[in-house]
Amino acid sequence: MSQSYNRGLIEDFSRWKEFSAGMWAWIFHKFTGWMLIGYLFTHIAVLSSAIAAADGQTMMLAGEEVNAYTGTLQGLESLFIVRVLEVGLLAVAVFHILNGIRLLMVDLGVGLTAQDKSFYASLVLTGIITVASVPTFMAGVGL
Amino acid sequence: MSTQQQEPESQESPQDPEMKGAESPQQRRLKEKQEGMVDEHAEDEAEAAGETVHIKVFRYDPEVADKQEPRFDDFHVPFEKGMTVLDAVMYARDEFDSSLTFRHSCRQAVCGSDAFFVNGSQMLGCKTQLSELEQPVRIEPLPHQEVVKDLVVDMDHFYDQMHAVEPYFQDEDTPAASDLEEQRQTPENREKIKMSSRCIWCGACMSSCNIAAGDNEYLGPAAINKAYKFAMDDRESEEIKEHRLRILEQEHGVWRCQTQFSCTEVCPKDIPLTEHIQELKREAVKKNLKFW
Amino acid sequence: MYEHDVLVVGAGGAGLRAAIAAHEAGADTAIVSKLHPVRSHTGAAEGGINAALQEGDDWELHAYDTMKGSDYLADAPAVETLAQDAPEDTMRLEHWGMPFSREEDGRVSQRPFGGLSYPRTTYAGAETGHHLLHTMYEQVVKRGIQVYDEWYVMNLATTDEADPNDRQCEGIVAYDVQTGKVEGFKANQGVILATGGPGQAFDHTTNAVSCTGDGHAMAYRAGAPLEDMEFIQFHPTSLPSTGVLISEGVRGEGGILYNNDGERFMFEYGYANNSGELASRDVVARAELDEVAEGRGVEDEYVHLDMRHLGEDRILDRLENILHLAEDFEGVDGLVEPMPVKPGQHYAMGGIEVDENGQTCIDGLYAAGECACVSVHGGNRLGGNALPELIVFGKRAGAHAAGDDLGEPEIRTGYGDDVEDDDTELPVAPGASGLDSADAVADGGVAAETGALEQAVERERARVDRLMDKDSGVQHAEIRAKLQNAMTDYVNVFRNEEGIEKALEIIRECREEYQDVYVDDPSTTFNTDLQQTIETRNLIDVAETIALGALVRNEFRGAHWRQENQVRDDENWLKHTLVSWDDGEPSIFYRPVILEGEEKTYEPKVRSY
Amino acid sequence: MAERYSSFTTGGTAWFLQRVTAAFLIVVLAFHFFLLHFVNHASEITFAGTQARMENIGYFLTMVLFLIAGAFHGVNGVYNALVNQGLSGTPKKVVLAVLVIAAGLLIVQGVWVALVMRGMI
Repeated sequence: MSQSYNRGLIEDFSRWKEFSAGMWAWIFHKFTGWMLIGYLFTHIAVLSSAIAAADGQTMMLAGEEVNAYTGTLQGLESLFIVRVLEVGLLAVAVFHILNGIRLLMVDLGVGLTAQDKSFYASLVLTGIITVASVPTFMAGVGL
Repeated sequence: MSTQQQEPESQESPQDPEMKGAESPQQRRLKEKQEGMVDEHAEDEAEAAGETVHIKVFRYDPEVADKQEPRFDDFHVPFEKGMTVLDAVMYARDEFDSSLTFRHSCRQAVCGSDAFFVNGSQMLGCKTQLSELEQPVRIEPLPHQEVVKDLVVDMDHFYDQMHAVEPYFQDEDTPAASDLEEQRQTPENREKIKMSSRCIWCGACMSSCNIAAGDNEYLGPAAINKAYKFAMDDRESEEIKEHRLRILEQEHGVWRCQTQFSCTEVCPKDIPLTEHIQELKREAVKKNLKFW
Repeated sequence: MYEHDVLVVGAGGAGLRAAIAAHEAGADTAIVSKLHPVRSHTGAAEGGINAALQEGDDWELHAYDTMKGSDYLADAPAVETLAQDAPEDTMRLEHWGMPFSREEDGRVSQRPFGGLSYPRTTYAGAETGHHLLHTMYEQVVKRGIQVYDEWYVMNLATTDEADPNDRQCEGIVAYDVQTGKVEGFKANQGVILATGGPGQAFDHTTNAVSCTGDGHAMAYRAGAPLEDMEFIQFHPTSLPSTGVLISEGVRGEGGILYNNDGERFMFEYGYANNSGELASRDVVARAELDEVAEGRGVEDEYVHLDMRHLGEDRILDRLENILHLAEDFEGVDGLVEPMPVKPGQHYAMGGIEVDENGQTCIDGLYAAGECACVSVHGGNRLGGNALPELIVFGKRAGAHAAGDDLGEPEIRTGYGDDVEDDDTELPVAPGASGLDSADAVADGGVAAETGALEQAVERERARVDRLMDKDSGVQHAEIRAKLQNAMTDYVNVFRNEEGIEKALEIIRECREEYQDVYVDDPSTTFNTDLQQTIETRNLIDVAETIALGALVRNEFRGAHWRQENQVRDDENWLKHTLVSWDDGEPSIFYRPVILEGEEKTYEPKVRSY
Repeated sequence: MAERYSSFTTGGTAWFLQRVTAAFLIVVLAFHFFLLHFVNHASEITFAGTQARMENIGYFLTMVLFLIAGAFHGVNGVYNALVNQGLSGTPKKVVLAVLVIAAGLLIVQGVWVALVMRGMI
């Protein structure tokens, strides 16, 4: 062949309007997965304050002296933004779990013809669970 | 990419009798039958209906100066009941621009030549009714394949992937005539491979697959489906089935499938591609578990 | 320049089978095709493969049925070869993995078909051709046979001795559609044409857009006669707008044909009082056209095929495919409304004259499949007999070209002492226009004695240059449409002398207009404009031979009906019509039909079912 | 075609493990969330409370397994996402190495923290 025209990968993303349910499910699953693995690293990092705490290190929290672990965690928890992020994390995790269940079903060959419906169901359920959890997550945070 | 618009071409039906030969086959046929009896009847009707379809067709030619930069051309094609996307581009080619290039042959969805990207989805031009599409109808070559010219894409990679799964019975080439006793196959087993055997190699699935777009080595839905047809056929022995699974369970085999279902959705032959790929994944795992 | 032992032109059923056979016989084989093999029109065949497989059936019965179906215009040695070889070749397909439909005991299913005395049609759903094509392509891939796909073969390179029987085919000249380069392909042992049918000579056809009779035209111009070209089968139920085939199965299940007045015309007007809709294809096709001519057609064009009364369950169970076809190609829902149908050109019984080994009168030139005429179909092809022809004669042509000894053929080819000349007065002189055989755009003759291939390549390159350089004139689409209309108007199901002569005149006009043809698309990349322009020239040649055959054969036999003489005339017409190009001045001659088989003679009987 | 065979990997095993860990993670993640946001509110977590939970050997082992499964599932997911995008050749090997090391470090760090919480270090 003399020449040809390669339209490149960009077209893939410029066509998002044409994506179907399965494609969105894949994108959301991947996106939430990236966030969860990112969070896992952060989480372990935060929990590592336990090492300091075991060494007897302390810090000041709300005028009291507490150990490093308790202080770090409770300090973070007292921040409004952290609470909001936690709700976000819940949403991300719940979607990843629900869609993950959907994917496991697909892997087992169950309900393949309803794959789009189950994706929508995952989205709706994620929304409901997230909203329902807000009071618990926001409880006691100083605004 | 540029989407330079061209002036809409004339959509008038040629009135000059000498131009008769250049009308759409359908319109012409209608007209012919009127001849001798009610000569003007058909024309009146066509005019009364007066409907045209607006199509926007992707144009590119590496050699022609004003087509080197890809663009869309607009055509207004007289609409007839039952008209398909392929009919429309054929009309545009025969009437307006003979350089409009696309593959087509059987016009009945078995040769698989004319898979296009129509209004954002892969479909066969010949089996897509214009009446079901929103206008203007945007017709592009299949995404994720290099464009040779206009709607023609390079299919070589697709064929390479199809060939990569060893798509043929592995038995002896030519048993002697006396050994040609037929192999038995249950109707159930035949039914199991029925859908997979309907593939017409149009490439719509591969083009719709996000993973195949990113990972050039991925075998792709069509090739895996082809392998499924053989792997599930009881006429081949267990050893050959294992050999097939070994081809499929490479890193760029079945595992790359992310169950997005886009292949299953666009397949013009309604082959449950995702289901077949998933079944092969389970078969491969089962085979590996045996050795644990 | 490419070089192989055996070159197969066309990659449908016959071409793939020939390539496999030649490869197995040890020849370095290559396939050159204008389409990728899986795009070939064999894939559209629905029915099945006739083969006497079962106990109780016999190849002799198959041969008898075929002779009878052909209206005694088939050559017995060819028919017997077909019937004898079909079972083994069908079983070989089964061993290659073809997914035949199966019985409960796991054996290949066989079903009854029109004109058969035993249910001997093996099938794979309603997609037998699709599976046949793909199974054989798989075997070609397995054997690593070289395929030059999307190479359009423009002409043959043949030496130019005065007598075609002395000529030798050295190779082919092909055009790479993707790049536009013209190259020679040398064939050390033989060229096998397997280019399929010439359906595009007609306006309304079930054939693919690529069925342009390229092989017919190339062999014809090289000197091999075309045989029985007037015998064209018209299928009674094709969709009016596209020509897509609606299987005979609909009528088999009980579908009914109605005219515009809602009358069941097959009975109402006595076209077939016994079998009604299930009368043979030619009878039903003629009845439909009669209705339209009498003013009882729907929209003065077609009739209705109604299957609604069969009930949704039965339709979905057995005719689901038909619902999709009507919906996809005609926008009609067969469950709620009747489907429009009309006769469409379906199959050409005639073709390039070959013997049982697939060889033409030109040394090294073979033909197989629909483009060839062995002849096994004679005046009318039986359903289910096209696919076995592909595999049986495709294999024989391939094996013979590669040097296998298949024995002396009984069928003779080319002009010889066993032929009879025709003296029909023609309305216009057929053949080359602006007779200059060196003229590349006009009518290419054959090349000189030596270096035929090099010369042919030069000539074709000049032809391409000339078509490309010209920048005004007539476009092929216009000529093609005019030709197709003339054929459908005058050489269709109903034929009379006046009409056929009119057609010949229009074909002549097309030839003259073709002198002024030009290609608008200046590109060398995938220039389908150029390819179709060259195809149109082939269509003109083929259409002319069809019209010539139809003009001279003044009788009603098989699919060929003549107003002037509506009976089968065994006295005068138990002979094949042959048209040869003779360097641009076509001549017509006849060769007697061979009715003597191995052990018996097939005496012509009345063809009634 | 032949070169394809040379690249045999344990793609099937990884795929299978991804599913097994997924099933495990669904259960444990739900438990974890429930325990630390609904039973014990995150804002009330103290070092002492954590130590008390970690005293339970079952809980401790579950958490370690949870970490290992999560790390594998996450890192394998990331790797797959990159391969799906066409990552190949040397960059692919580098990415794989980086991911394996990162996951290793994460697990080592996590187990160390868990042991500290349990008071074993």
